[in-house]
Amino acid sequence: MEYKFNFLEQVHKINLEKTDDLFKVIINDKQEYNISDVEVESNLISFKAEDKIYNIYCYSDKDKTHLSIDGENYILEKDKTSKTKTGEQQKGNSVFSPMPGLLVKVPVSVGDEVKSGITLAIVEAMKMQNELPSPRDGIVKKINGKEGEQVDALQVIVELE
Amino acid sequence: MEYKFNFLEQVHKINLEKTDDLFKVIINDKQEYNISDVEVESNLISFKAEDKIYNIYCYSDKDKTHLSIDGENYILEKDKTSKTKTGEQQKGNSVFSPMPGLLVKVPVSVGDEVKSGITLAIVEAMKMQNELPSPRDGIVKKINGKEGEQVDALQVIVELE
Amino acid sequence: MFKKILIANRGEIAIRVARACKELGICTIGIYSTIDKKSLHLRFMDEIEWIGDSPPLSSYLNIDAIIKAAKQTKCDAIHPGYGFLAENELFAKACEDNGITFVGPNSNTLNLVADKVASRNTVKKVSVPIIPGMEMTCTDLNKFKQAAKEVGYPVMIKASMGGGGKGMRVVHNEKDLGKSIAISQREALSSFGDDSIYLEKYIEQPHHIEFQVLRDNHGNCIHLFERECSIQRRHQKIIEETPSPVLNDKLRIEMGEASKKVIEASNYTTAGTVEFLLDKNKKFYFLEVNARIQVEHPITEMITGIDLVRQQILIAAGEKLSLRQEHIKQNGHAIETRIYAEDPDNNFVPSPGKILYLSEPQGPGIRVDSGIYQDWNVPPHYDPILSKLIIWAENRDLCIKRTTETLKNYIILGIKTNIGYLKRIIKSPSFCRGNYDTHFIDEHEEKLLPKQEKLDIALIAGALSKQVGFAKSAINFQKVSTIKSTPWQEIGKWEICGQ
Amino acid sequence: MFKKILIANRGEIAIRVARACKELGICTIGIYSTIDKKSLHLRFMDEIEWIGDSPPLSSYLNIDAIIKAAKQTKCDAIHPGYGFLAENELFAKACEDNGITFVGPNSNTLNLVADKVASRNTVKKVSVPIIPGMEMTCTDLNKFKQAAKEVGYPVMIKASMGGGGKGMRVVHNEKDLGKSIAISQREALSSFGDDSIYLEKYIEQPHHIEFQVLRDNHGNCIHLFERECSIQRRHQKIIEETPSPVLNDKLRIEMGEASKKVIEASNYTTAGTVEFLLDKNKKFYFLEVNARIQVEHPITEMITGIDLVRQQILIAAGEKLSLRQEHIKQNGHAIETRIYAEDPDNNFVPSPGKILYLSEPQGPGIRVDSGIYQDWNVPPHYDPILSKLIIWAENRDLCIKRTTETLKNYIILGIKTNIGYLKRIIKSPSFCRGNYDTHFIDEHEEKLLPKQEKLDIALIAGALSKQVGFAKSAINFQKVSTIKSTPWQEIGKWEICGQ
Repeated sequence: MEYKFNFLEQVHKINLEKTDDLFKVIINDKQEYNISDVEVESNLISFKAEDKIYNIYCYSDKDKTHLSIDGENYILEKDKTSKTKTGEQQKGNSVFSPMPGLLVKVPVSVGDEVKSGITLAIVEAMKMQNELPSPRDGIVKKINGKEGEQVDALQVIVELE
Repeated sequence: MEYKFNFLEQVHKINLEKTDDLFKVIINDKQEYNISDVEVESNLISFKAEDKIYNIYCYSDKDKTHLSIDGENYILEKDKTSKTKTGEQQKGNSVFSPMPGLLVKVPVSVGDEVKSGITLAIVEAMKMQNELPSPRDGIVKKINGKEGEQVDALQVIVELE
Repeated sequence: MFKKILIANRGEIAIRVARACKELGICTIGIYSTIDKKSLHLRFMDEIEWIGDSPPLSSYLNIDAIIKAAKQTKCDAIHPGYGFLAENELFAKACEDNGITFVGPNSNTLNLVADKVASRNTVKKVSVPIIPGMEMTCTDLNKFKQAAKEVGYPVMIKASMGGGGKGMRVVHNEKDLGKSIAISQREALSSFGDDSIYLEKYIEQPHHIEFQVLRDNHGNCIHLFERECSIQRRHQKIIEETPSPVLNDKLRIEMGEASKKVIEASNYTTAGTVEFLLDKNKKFYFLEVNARIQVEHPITEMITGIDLVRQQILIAAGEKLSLRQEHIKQNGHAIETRIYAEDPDNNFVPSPGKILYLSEPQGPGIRVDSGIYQDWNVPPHYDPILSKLIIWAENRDLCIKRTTETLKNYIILGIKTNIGYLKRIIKSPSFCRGNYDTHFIDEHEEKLLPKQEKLDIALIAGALSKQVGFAKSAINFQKVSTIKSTPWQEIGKWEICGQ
Repeated sequence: MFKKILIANRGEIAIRVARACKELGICTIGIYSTIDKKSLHLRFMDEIEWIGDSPPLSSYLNIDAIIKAAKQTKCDAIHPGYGFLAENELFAKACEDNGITFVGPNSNTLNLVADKVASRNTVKKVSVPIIPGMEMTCTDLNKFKQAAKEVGYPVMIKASMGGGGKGMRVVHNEKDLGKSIAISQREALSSFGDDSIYLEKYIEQPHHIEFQVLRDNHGNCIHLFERECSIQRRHQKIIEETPSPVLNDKLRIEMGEASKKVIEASNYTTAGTVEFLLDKNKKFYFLEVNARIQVEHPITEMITGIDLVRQQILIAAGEKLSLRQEHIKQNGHAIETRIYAEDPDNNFVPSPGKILYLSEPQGPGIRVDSGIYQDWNVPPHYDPILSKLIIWAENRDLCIKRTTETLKNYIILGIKTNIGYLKRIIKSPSFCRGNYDTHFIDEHEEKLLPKQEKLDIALIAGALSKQVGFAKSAINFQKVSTIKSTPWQEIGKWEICGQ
């Protein structure tokens, strides 16, 4: 059985092969592991990998698998091989809010010429203000949202021409 | 909407009537309550009854509703109006184990004449031994289970003629 | 220091010991029976070993299997916890024979303190008062009859290897003696793997007060004050507190010194408990030594700040006790309530089964030593203890209030538990006044029955949950669009559907 | 004593205060904004009142609405918690004008300690050293420029009503001054409902050390020793410990006495904190008085055994302080780690959202002051604090080990948290040696990045969970009949299906 996960923008391939009580796992066609003693109980998955026991808390939803290993969390995303639009936007033509929050200020107007790095919007969430910088030099094409309004996570606030 | 629950062998009838933000509740055609501010969040149900707030933890499965109110648990059972066979048995013709456990001893044999109150079986669970007394005078008709075997909750162990 | 310790137990105490090991940098080896494959304690172990089928005799009382597991995993020590093999000299001996350190006193000392008669003679020599009773364990009914006659009824039958009330029976007349002996023997065998029992004069209206002691291999010995354990049902402690509301400073010092004498005279090492009965005239009698870490050890930890399991392991490893008697102080007040899977409203029938919902309390002064989790199936094979709620507060009044409030917020649904019962005890006027002896439970039986005061509220909640459960299934079809900008709100917010 | 207290806050601190009230037999009135309708704190209240829409200015900063709620429910006192209106003199004044006791100092004292300049002059008079800075708050950029020149760059801009790092900015040169002032003002307004700011000389490489003080209306005053709060990110404390690893007994006594002088000179009552900076030459400067119960108050409670919120309420009710300075001892060591909904691996972006799975740690020495539950949606409108993990142990080494182990068992899935980040700090050699100042976070930025050492294990677990999730859905069709006698086992037991 082959699984693919996206972690920090990288795709990882996991091959699971079951033989008797063991799983043989190959990660990215390279790293091999022998996994035994697999147990699952509601939100805990435990197994032995190379003689070490792991107890891993786990929650899977549609798109993501959330894991906690020794206090460190990992979020594995379902691999969608085609690059998302958001990813594109981030790199080039717009500024979006990384989290839901309050749009505090948009210090530019449509038609303004802006330099790379200049603040295009300030979003506040959980009492912290975050300045969203322009990804490049350009001209402001469109502004979505008004000062004082709530914005969604990943909502595009300022688009560049 | 009418609901019926069985609690400690008694059937209770609850009438719920919704009017705007309120529920009017009548219990067993007598006691009336005005219920407001009903909120439900996964396993918590909260409401205001006669100006007092209740936060009640709740789990419902097929047959039972488990509730915890101020540290006291209530288990409401779905009302099955026809009396269960178990209930009958308990009163008259047999001895059953109240909980799952180990059948330690059956000090009687088929055909034995027994007096009311005499021990017909000893069941051990969680390190405690429980002596199950005969419900009446009678003659042992059948013994289900052997010493040293596990028994289920409500499993009839000794039947009387 | 040890590199690897096998923890020969399950449930909350196995976890408690694992914590102490981890803090000492020691690897933990857990063991489990078939039915315990998914038990919580295994999550705290670096390695785990299956040691047998579910019945205790096949697994947690199976000396060979446990020793084999310890050797296989190259453990240098075994911590037995409480119950099971904790005070079994054969087990300690098997450890010794296999070059594994038993975290507890050595097998000779275990033998001595287990032999209550020898133990009594030892104690007598150091002038600590004892309860009159039999001079040896036996199975001969006639000897029991004779001994009972000598000390006078009522008498108490006890398991030699006993503890926790298992195998104990009070007998009021000769007629009942035979039957009680038989029951005690069966319970003793099944609980401790040894059916030796003996008999003792039964002290009426006593307080059960015990002293925690630590003693190292170099002869250093301290006590860590008392625990009041008089709230018992069938000789099984269910609530413990410290300081005891009935001791005064003079008595406390006397009994503390007596405890140390007992421990020293037995050449006892690591952590132990000296149990006393205190009669209504505040005269105390040595009862027995509990040669293990006890269920109720946390209340001592709370008021002294000393980690007893850590000390136990340090001493077993041969270290010198760094604590001095004059530095041990009683700070504030602590109460432990034991959470059991049982039905107090139905003659305390055990209640194994699936935990459908669990919410354990937390906050200032609250410690939960727990062995359970939501969705776990509590097995019927073992002791019904689920967890222990230990509350600390500045004084006894506050501690009682905090315990009451906290029990209200300890939610276990799916199985029956004694939480409500514990709350009723804690709230009872006699307990609040600190005016109780070991007969408290019997004397208050009626008063401790559930009042079902909130039945109407329960019925309303039950009906609402059904009604709303219906509405809940419709939530997928209902879009909440008013607060567009906060998507998580859409997931979480929903209202009762109208009729 | 009060009969009813309105708790003008949310989250863990509202629950903390409610506990103290309940233990004093006081009824608790909770308030909530629209989005907080299902927040955990409401479960600890005897009555609840809606006070406005979700944004803080409409609700938790809405003085009129809160006073109205208090009057409607006939409260005799209001406890403000921390943040929001906790140090707002207008709020205290509104309480006074409406005959409601504000649990905190009176509005005059709040005015004095909020006015950092007046406060500094007061402190100067009693010979406690202060940091050079502006003599008044203002909005005039030129005055800021002038003051900055006088004390020399770098300078620190601070919110007058501030606390918790909100509105604070270090400025290294005149060019950045204007912008920083603007940001500070905005943050101050949104956090405290007041945009007054001022400027102070910035002390480099300092330790942030504060002393907890209690003072009653009768002039009795004690301190409860220090808290070391130098682990800060953007002037926001994230880990605190006590005792401080850098204080010696002499300095501790000096600073403790200085704290009391400051509090007495300000005629301050109830619970307060005197903040100091300690420079590398162990010279200390008065920084400010925090006129509230603080986020980090539990570590003081853990080592002194004093319930600070209880004391605060008792004092507000006019009672005399029953504690004496000579009875307050530092017992053991305590560390608090603040659990935030933020993504430390991505520039600490806030991470509101749904908590899909939650397992909070418990056991010896572990206290969790929490404001969350599984399935709850953490709203984006408020401070990202979710809970506080407070660990007590006999000494610092053990406390660090226990904190590390406990963070590993603090499981929050669904939103990003700083738990892994906190663990990395606690485990860092500088922290373990006790060798850190307020620049620790900046200096260790690289080292504190996640290593993703267990990525392979995560990928394996992810794949297995998918595989097994598939098997799980088949469980309903699969009867387990081998162990017929234990029905719950049938529900719980299931095995990985073969391929």
